[in-house]
Amino acid sequence: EPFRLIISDLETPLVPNSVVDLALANGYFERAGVEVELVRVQQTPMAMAALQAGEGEMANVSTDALLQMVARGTSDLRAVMSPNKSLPFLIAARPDITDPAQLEGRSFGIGRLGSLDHSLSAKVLAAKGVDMDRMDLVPLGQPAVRAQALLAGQVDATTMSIGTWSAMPDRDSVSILVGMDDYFAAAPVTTKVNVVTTQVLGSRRAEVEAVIEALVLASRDFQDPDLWVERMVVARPDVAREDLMVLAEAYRNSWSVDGGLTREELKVTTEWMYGTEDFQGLRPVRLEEWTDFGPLETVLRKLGPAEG
Amino acid sequence: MTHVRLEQVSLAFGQGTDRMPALERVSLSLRRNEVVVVLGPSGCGKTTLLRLVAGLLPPDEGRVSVDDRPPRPGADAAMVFQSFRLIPWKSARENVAFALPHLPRAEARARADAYLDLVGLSRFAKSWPAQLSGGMRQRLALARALAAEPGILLMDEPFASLDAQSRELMQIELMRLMERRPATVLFVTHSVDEALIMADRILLMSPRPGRVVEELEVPFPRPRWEGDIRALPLYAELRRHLWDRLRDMVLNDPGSDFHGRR
Amino acid sequence: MTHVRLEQVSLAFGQGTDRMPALERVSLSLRRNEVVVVLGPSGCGKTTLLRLVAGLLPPDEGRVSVDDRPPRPGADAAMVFQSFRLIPWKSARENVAFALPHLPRAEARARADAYLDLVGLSRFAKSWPAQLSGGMRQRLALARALAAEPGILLMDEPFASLDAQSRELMQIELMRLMERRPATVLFVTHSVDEALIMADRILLMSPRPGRVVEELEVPFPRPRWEGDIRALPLYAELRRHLWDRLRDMVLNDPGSDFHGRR
Amino acid sequence: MTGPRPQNGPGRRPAGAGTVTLMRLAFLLCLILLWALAAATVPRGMIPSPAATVEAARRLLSEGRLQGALGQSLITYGTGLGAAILVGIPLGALMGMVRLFGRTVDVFVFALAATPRVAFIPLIIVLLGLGIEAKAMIVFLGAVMPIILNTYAGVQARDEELIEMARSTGASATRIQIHVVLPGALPFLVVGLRLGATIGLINTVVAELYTAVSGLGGLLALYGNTFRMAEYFVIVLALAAIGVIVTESLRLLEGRLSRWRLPGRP
Amino acid sequence: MTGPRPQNGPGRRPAGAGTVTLMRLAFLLCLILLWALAAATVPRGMIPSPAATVEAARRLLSEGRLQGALGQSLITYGTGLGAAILVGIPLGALMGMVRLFGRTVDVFVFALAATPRVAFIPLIIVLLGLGIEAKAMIVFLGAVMPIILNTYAGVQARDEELIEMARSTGASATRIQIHVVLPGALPFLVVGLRLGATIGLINTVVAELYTAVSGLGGLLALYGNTFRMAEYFVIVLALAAIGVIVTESLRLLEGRLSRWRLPGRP
Ligand SMILES: Nc1ncnc2c1ncn2[C@@H]1O[C@H](COP(=O)(O)OP(=O)(O)OP(=O)(O)O)[C@@H](O)[C@H]1O
Ligand SMILES: Nc1ncnc2c1ncn2[C@@H]1O[C@H](COP(=O)(O)OP(=O)(O)OP(=O)(O)O)[C@@H](O)[C@H]1O
Ligand SMILES: [Mg+2]
Ligand SMILES: [Mg+2]
Repeated sequence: EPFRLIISDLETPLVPNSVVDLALANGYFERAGVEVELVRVQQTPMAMAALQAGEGEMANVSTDALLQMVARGTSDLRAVMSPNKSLPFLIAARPDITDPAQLEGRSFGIGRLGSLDHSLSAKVLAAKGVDMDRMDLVPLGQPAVRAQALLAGQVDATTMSIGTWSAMPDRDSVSILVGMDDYFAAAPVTTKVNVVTTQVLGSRRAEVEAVIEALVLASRDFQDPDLWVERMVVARPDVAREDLMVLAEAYRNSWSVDGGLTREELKVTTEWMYGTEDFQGLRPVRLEEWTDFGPLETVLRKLGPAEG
Repeated sequence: MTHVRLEQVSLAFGQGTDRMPALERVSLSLRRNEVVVVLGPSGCGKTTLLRLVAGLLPPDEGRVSVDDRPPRPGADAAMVFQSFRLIPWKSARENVAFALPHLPRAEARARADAYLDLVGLSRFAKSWPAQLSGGMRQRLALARALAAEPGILLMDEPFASLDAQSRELMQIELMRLMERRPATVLFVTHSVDEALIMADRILLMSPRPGRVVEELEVPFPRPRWEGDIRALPLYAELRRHLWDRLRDMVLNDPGSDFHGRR
Repeated sequence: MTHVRLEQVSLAFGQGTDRMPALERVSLSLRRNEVVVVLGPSGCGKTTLLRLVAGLLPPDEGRVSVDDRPPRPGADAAMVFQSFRLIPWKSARENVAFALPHLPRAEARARADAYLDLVGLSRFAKSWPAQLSGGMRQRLALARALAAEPGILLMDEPFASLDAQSRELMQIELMRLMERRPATVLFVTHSVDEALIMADRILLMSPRPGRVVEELEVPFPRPRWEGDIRALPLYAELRRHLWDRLRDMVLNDPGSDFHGRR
Repeated sequence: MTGPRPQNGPGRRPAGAGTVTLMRLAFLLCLILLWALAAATVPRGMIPSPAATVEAARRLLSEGRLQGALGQSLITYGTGLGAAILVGIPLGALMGMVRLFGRTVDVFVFALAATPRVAFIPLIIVLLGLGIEAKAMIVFLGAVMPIILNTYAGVQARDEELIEMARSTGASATRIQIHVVLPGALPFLVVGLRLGATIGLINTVVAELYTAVSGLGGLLALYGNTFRMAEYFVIVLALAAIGVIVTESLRLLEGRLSRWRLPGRP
Repeated sequence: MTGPRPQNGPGRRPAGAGTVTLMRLAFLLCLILLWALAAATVPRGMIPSPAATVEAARRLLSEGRLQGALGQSLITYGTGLGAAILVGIPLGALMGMVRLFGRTVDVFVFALAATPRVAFIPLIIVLLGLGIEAKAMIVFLGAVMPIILNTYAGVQARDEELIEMARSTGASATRIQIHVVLPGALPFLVVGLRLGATIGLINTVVAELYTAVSGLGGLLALYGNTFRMAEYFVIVLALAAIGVIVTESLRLLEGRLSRWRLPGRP
């Protein structure tokens, strides 16, 4: 029976997470000796529920959700890798706002108070010397709704993922206040991880390792911007080649060529997340409670470190 | 002096092959304040005739007029329906008052109470129709039509569900009322006796399709509730005549439901 | 030989202060295949009495029994309702057949057609109730009750909406049917003449609360449709007597709706 | 199915209100037991125990969070539902009375009813922004459909004989509507309002999730995303309670207006 | 409001089917004009023009994407709606006939009806997974409510006099249900089914968004998130079209079963 991988992308995304779709489309899993089937759901909570219901063996979920669950008593989930640890976020604003300082007193769209995008934006803006508390924060939920509200002129600025941004129509009428690089510099956290249950880790460990291997190999290959663009043109015929090329350049250092999971980064991530509002009052968790480096280490031993 | 006039009125129900004539070339005219009784076998079109005069139904052919204009529902006539048609969610008093849209509230209420009293339902003014017996419902429907004090009263077997004594009482009350406040009355009944007591003129209708086959003046003096007109020889004669005509129609008319029965 | 028995039956409608007795300590018994007619003023509880015998309503006090057991709706009796109660979405034929749940389909249909013919509605077997006139609807309700061929027939003014001639025809058809296939009949009417023609025995009921105030044997020979019993001196005498009793009740009983009217 | 029992009976009361309350409590108890059982068996705290939920409710109440969110939601809900009632009943009645109009627009109403409300959200944001207007609009769109369609059906099922009688008394079209048609359509209206009230409540949550996040919908998102299932259940139960309160008050209204259907019906 | 007109009339036909079609087309044209206008004025392509939408529809059809998604969605929809009908009508009828049962459970039905379906989704996923069972369950939960509540109301509004008549003929409880109560409740049943069908369709989309993404709901999310508004509108219109087809076929059914309400009603 196939190894089911639950992801929350509805089609090949425009971010490094595209390795999952590309790996499948280009035979990486087959070559690693595992039959993979993708199960698409909309958001992390559904992915979590699906994993627990045994509707899949591995799920790509946001790290804060995983930490929340572990802190609240879930003990059988383990992160084994991260195909897309970077932060493809940016802050976009209406065209007449060109400097973050202008944002004070304006309205700013966020997912919800205390959500990850809120905390990250606060941190990024703080690094630019802008205090988010002096803005009129509008919780807007879904990323697409935030973009729509911006386009409709209902908010002055908002955070959005690079994927959302690159899909937006009429992008010229929106100015980018804070780019992706600034984001990662301000908050070097691993936002998404692939998790499996301890049970799967016990019974289907070989397949878990094969999946990791395929994804690592794919990431190493797609580091090459030309290759990525070439394959993405096939997967996403609706996106212009020029746009893909711009994105490819931007992602040059974001690929999980070594599995995307390091103790230091995870430690930073945990500490940072425990500083945000959502985590107030929660029991601190140890790394071993929610990660297992074993499979990744096995794979890396076999493959060797990435070149360059 | 003609108040209501029907000229060559025809009407059929149903569509296509189901189409069945109910009335055929019916002509009649009612003088103002005349009481005309319609007699005829079951299903011959009496109710349909009343609906035409009330303006509730337009004729297929011919012309119906009240004071030389087409009848306007509610403005000219009030009707006692054969099946009562009470509003289930209104009390007896409210049912009567409903027929008095032009009166102020208090006046409508007073008028309703007066007519409820006339039909013997004072004690049931607050009852809902579902709490009344068949005869009581019919009297309520009667009160509703009378309370409107219309120029034309259309009555479709208004006493059919009453016991003989209440029926006689109601006949007398109606005749008394018509003395005080005359109206043109078109009255459907199944009782030959009732026809003779109430009518200035009797119309005999034939079964399907309904036609007026005979008109009969009833020359008894009024008021009729004093002295017994039944004792008059003319009464017995007219009664016999009507009875025989009706019997003949029911048994021998090919349109009758009982054609050929013996 | 008693078929139906009511012992000291009382029943009131409504709750609390609205509670009003409809029947008070009514006792009566019907012999098998006897025709008993109930006469009484409007609202005196005749319909209620029939519902009790049908088993549709349990008494507050006292006992109702058919063959010494409580009545089971449908099993013992069939009823002609005063307000017809036809099923609007069934054709005339289907309405009759609905009352024959125990018969196979084809047989029910044949039986329905036979009784539709009896009441003169063969031509309207496929019509819906809304397409029938008042009298035709009543005949349909009659056919439905007769088609069940029950041991007890409960008839609530079954001919009230028929013209005099059709009424007479139906009376005769009913009497003929009872000769061929006898049944115990409890028959409510408002016509003293009808009571005398149909009844073996007449019960007189008083107004609110309903009580049986007089019982009267009607000794005319049967079959009554041959020869005119109305010509008999006894007929005139009984008629006079019943008429006077009823008149007295309607005008002078404090429970009557027309108490004190003159 | 037990057969219908004798009715319109002599002073016989229907199953008393006391029995009903008792049965409801028994049923509620069963549900709670089932819930406790589910909480114990379903893995990994996806279902909080009743005790944890009560505890969470106490906490939320003492923090004042529930009250605040409830207030926000109720304003959105009340505005949207109120507008739906004011528009839905007259529109449905008009569609029922004027046959050509009804037959012309009804397919479009069906089409609109079948279109997911989320599909309109971009449009609503453009036209109405993110505030109470936009939220009330989403509630309105959900609640108005059953109200229109039930009123429409109720008016179409009117008793033509009664209407003919009313016309014969000279009653105006409006008088006939008010005294004959709408009272006759009352059972339809009440179901329409019930469904409108429940769907409106659901749409309140949707609106709060998809335009500016706020109220009970906002809390639902918060607790759902952070896996605080006890708190999550408190919000769900609060929503269910609002639904019960609104629909039960409709029952009172219906009871008052239906006294003419004599007591004693089973 | 125009007043009610003479009816049950002599061979008089109601506003012909032709007129209705014509009026509908005129109305549709107005809507399309309005749409074109909106597309031209609303900023930044949030509303695609009718032409762009038609073009997108052609593209989706030729790619076969629409057909595939439609097939998936229809299976989910049909299963859920079918189950809702099979459960809703008998349950509603039972609640209406057995008073104590109805009064005991109805508040719980109201409560369930008022609870956002999304609240149950985690639970449904745990119990039923992400496949067709889970999706059909979500459709079922939405569609069954109006069916239950309308059937319940229809059975409660039954004509007690007719039922007494039926009892007097010795008809069994089942026979009374089938021949008297349910046909009398038909107008209620039809609205219930209409609303159930439309809500079921909406829930099909919800189900496809919140479990394993698939079908029309999946396309809706995809095009919505990536702002491909022309494609998005194609999906919305496809959903509206399904709604119209289902509700119109209910009209045919209703027409057949209501012939006894003589023609000529306005
Ligand atoms: N709405 C209708 N559709 C079809 N046929 C109808 C309709 N109304 C009446 N009819 C038919 O028209 C004829 C006349 O009906 P109408 O009610 O006028 O009779 P009637 O003289 O009042 O009879 P009755 O004394 O029995 O009340 C009947 O044969 C009846 O079947
Ligand atoms: N469901 C009810 N609720 C309250 N009161 C009722 C109900 N049914 C009948 N009554 C009352 O009981 C009394 C007897 O009614 P019933 O119908 O038996 O009279 P009836 O003798 O058949 O009269 P009629 O000859 O007018 O049909 C009446 O006063 C009536 O008001
Ligand atoms: Mg008639
Ligand atoms: Mg009676």
